[in-house]
Amino acid sequence: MSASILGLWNYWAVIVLMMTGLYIVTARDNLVKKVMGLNIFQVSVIMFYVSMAKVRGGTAPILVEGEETVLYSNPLPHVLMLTAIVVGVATTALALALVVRIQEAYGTVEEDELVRIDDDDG
Amino acid sequence: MSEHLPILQVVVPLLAGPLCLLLRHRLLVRGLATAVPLACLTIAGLLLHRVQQVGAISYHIGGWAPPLGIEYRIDLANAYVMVIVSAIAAVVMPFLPGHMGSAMVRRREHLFYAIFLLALAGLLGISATGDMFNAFVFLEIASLASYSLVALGRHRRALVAAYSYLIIGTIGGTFFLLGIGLMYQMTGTLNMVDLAHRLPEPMSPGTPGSRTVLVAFAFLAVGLSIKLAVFPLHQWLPRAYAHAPSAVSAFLAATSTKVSYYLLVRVVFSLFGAAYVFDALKLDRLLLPLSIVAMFAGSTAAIFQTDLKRLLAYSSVAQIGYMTLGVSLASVTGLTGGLVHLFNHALMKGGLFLAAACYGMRLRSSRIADLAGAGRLMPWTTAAFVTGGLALIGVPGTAGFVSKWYLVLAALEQGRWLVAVLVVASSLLAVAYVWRVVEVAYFADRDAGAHPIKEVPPLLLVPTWILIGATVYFGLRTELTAGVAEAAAGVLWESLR
Amino acid sequence: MSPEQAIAAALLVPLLGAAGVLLCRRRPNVREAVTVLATLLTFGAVASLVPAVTAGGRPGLELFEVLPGLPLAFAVEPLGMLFALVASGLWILTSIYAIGYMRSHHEGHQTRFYACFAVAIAAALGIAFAANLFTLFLFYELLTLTTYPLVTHHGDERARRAGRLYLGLLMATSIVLLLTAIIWTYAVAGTLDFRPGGILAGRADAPLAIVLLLLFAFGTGKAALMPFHRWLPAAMVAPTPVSALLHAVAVVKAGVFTVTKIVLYVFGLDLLRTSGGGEILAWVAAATLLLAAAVATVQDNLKRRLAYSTISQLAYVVLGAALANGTAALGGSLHVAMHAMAKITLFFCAGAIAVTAHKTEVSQLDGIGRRMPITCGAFFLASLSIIGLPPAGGTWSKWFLVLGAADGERWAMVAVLLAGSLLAIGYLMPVVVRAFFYPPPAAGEGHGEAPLLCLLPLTLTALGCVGQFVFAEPLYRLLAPIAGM
Amino acid sequence: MPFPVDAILFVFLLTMAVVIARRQELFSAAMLTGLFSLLSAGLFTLMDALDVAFTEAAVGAGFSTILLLGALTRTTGLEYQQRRPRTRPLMIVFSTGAALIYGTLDMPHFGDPAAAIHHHVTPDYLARTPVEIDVPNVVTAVLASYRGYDTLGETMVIFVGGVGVLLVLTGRWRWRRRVR
Repeated sequence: MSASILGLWNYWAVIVLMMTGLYIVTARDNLVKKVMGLNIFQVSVIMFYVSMAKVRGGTAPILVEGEETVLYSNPLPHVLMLTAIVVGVATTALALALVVRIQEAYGTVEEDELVRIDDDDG
Repeated sequence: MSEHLPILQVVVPLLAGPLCLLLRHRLLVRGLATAVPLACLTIAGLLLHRVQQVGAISYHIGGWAPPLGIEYRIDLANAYVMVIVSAIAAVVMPFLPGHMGSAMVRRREHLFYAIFLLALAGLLGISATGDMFNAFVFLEIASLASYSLVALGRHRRALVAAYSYLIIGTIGGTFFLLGIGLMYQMTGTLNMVDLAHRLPEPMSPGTPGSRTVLVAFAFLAVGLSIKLAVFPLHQWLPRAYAHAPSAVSAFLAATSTKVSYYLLVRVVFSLFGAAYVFDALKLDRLLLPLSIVAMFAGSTAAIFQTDLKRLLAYSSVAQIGYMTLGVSLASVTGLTGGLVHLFNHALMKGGLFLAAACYGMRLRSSRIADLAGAGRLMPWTTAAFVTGGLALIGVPGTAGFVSKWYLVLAALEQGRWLVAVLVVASSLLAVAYVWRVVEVAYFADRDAGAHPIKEVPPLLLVPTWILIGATVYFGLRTELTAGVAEAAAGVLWESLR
Repeated sequence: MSPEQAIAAALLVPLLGAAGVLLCRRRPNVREAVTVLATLLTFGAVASLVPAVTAGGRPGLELFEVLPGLPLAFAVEPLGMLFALVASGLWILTSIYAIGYMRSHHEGHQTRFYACFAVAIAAALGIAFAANLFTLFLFYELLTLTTYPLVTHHGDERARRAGRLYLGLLMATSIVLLLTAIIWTYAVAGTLDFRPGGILAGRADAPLAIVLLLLFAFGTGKAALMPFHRWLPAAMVAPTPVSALLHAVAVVKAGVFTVTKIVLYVFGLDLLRTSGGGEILAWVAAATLLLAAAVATVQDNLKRRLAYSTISQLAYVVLGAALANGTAALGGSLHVAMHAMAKITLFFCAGAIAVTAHKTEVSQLDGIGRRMPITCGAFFLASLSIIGLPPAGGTWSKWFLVLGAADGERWAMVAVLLAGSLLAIGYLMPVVVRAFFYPPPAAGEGHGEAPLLCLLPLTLTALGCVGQFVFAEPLYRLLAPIAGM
Repeated sequence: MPFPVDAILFVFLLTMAVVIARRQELFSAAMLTGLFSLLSAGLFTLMDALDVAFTEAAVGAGFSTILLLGALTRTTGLEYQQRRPRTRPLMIVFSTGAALIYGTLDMPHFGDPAAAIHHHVTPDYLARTPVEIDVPNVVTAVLASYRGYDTLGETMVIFVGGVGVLLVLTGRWRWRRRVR
């Protein structure tokens, strides 16, 4: 057990961060706050991948000429995460654009307010 | 040329999107946007034909062999899905300018088409790819495009619907990404074929083996279930489909959930394998009740809707239940039923939403009560709606019957007669919600003060009737649907593991 | 015309007729001419098949395979031949009657009426000629759907409620029970073709056979076995020609035809007997027979009384099939034709009285026989046929039914059959007695006989009832093979 | 035991996440979100992911924060006090988190060089890159060649996002207040 705590605590820390983000997304009413939560959630997932890539005693995967014995961290998750960051930003941008429009159309960005207004509309 | 068909299938719409922005001119853009789905349909048809002749095609993108590079892997299952997706895209195209005209400033039309084509490219990309991370990228393209399209609805509620769709969709996408990560962690690969070989075998029936693999599967399944709107993760769907522009609802309802379903089936059968998912995990014990609840809850909710598009959307929740039921029956016949229903439901729900779009154009409303008198004033649209409704019910001679046939047969083959009865019983609820509309359309009179309405132009009737006609045709001739679906189910069942 | 072409023509002509009706919607006279022409051509096509079938031929037509092993196919055998003859023959008379009725009643939506009517006939013929359960089911549902607008013809709240009940009950039974039974049969037998001797024989054990038989019997909602009979009285809100269509020409006949056909060609009489399913079904039918007849005696509304009479008489057919011997099956099948002729006469009369004298209740009919002697005379003849007395055709069918029951020494069933006839006297004869022997109400009424276009068909069908008694031999020869005679 | 920089970073990150969750002044919450990204970039650097760190710092900490602040100037700077009880989200979060932690139990330990991912596919990348691509940075090499198609997809994601934002923001149609 203690071995796994030592070996896995990094992942667990990432998971705790991730869940904080997910909590903000699901629990908060303010639409901008939700986007912030989404950001935290996505960054934590990136951390998860990057943690997988780490090799103890390894270095960044930038090849050194002539050195055969250097231990590199895994480059593939890094590649994937570069894409994931971009996806996250595109999502954030679109979400915020929607939030701005919702503010214009409803005069509020609080979810329970929106529900109330729509209900009043019938 | 022909060996590059798999990549062309996706790259053509993918590059046509940005091209719309460069062209800008309305007619040019419309021409391009009309031509591209037709080209995609041609390619998909050719691919399906090829796959039927020679079996699965593997295409190495950039010439890098998998698992190093990204592979496109076309077999019967995804060729079939791509045919549906591009056909629907081609058919809904005439609805886009007509329908959007009122809601959008004309200058923005090229943006709209760009997004639409990219949504198509995303959906085709998910279907074509044999690489999990690549699937994620295209899933996000398709999703982002869908969120934007939904936001263009006429009512301000469309914005809220799009926002909540975005939030829940992104959570789903991120779950999917986590699942990929866990799977990658255990195997070191992203390629589907490679994954299927390297995922650890379950120890023995009843023990799921590696806990990481188990959780990976759970996250993939949940993520995709969100995108697919499996009960109880469906709440985003009725809102999104009800408030999106009708043509967009037609497109999304007929393609987006279908592609998610395909990917789910691919993950369940090709990656993890039926032995793992059903023998070791007993997923059917969870999915089967959920599917049945979805069938009943969705249809019941549909009965009580006052808005036509919401009614159709809730009906989609129920119909997705039929599709997942096909998976959970855990047999080739069941999977055939699910895949056939994927095709048939795309046709009928697409056709029904197009009919709703026709109504929307003339009535400027989607309230059911406003359909009064439509049976006489818009006879062709209403006839299309009724035929589509009959297909939803599963009346023999329509495509819906074929789906139901396979699902009930699969249930009875396993001696689950209760499931069989529930499947047929749930179609009675479909009778109820379809008939609510029929009665209003045919037996109620339009208010004297209401604005006059007339039939929509042929440009819109023809695509609607292509889909509705197809539901009848494929209710009688099933070589192309049930035949291919059965073969595809066989391929998936046998596949890779 | 080759038999294949005749089958195709019989199915297509009504459909083309419907299309023609829609095209000529602006010119009522042409529209009605199209209808009548279609009826005549259809009957001609159907009748042209009779010699071949009587000679023992089984002409067929296979279109294409819909699902693996399930083609859309047609094959004409005696029972289907009889039903097709009844449906297409009575369609001619009903159409003529409908023209008179709809015009003198100034009904709306007449184009829709004639078009749906024609499609319903096509569906009925599809049921009659179906070569397998799948084809039969397809046309069965089509018949439900095309008769729905007819039942809901008036479009008011009452008609809509009746339509909902009609559609709801027929759809519910057919989808939940019948479809399940069909797919189950397919799963067990691997085929759905109608074959003499049955396809389940040897493949299904007794409990399964009983379950399937009950699913089939109750699933065929059109056969109106209790407790799924409510749609039939409710559908009385429809115009009288529609009632004729429902009760005599197509709909309920399609129901009992389906049950009989399933019993004969899916189960086979042997399986029915050995599994004990026949016994259960016989009691269900007997209960329906007596209960419905009893209910009929207390109905004051004439059409409702006739409706319950129909439910009771349908149970005769089902009982004939359930008794699981050739004679009774022959009697039941014969009753399809006999009851059709008699019941259509009764409805024509009821409609004629409604159109002419605007009377719908039995208690209002005092002395009406003096003003409408032909109508009431026809009513009397048809009543004899329903009861089963000479000189009307019903005598023969009931005779064979009783004979069949006695053959199997099923004395209880003999008693049920006779009691049913007694009850029939109880609900039909008072009408005749009132019409002819009660004094008319004091206030003189200015009506005479019904319009000619109504009178003509009902006279013909009433004579037909007598004709069926005198010339029953061809029918007997046609049906003899199914009874193994 | 070396000085646990990463552990301290995690503590910082978690504190920040909690503060973001509770903070009602959205401007400062937005700034903290940016800081959160920046700190994670630091963490990425510690874990040898230099390229990811750069991108996160530029895109996550920079661009996203600007977007957030921009959105806030056009909406509201203050979040409402929430009253509704939040049991459902808590349940979701706890079950998801528990599932994930359960899933990690069979995972190779952090930094384990024997993990499967370091022995399949990746060694090929490391070995073939100098021969086939001749770029020292393997991440760049894979991004541009072996998985170049993903990069095309990534560009398209940005494109869709951009066009979507344009479409949503600039369409000047009027919403109807009622559904009909």
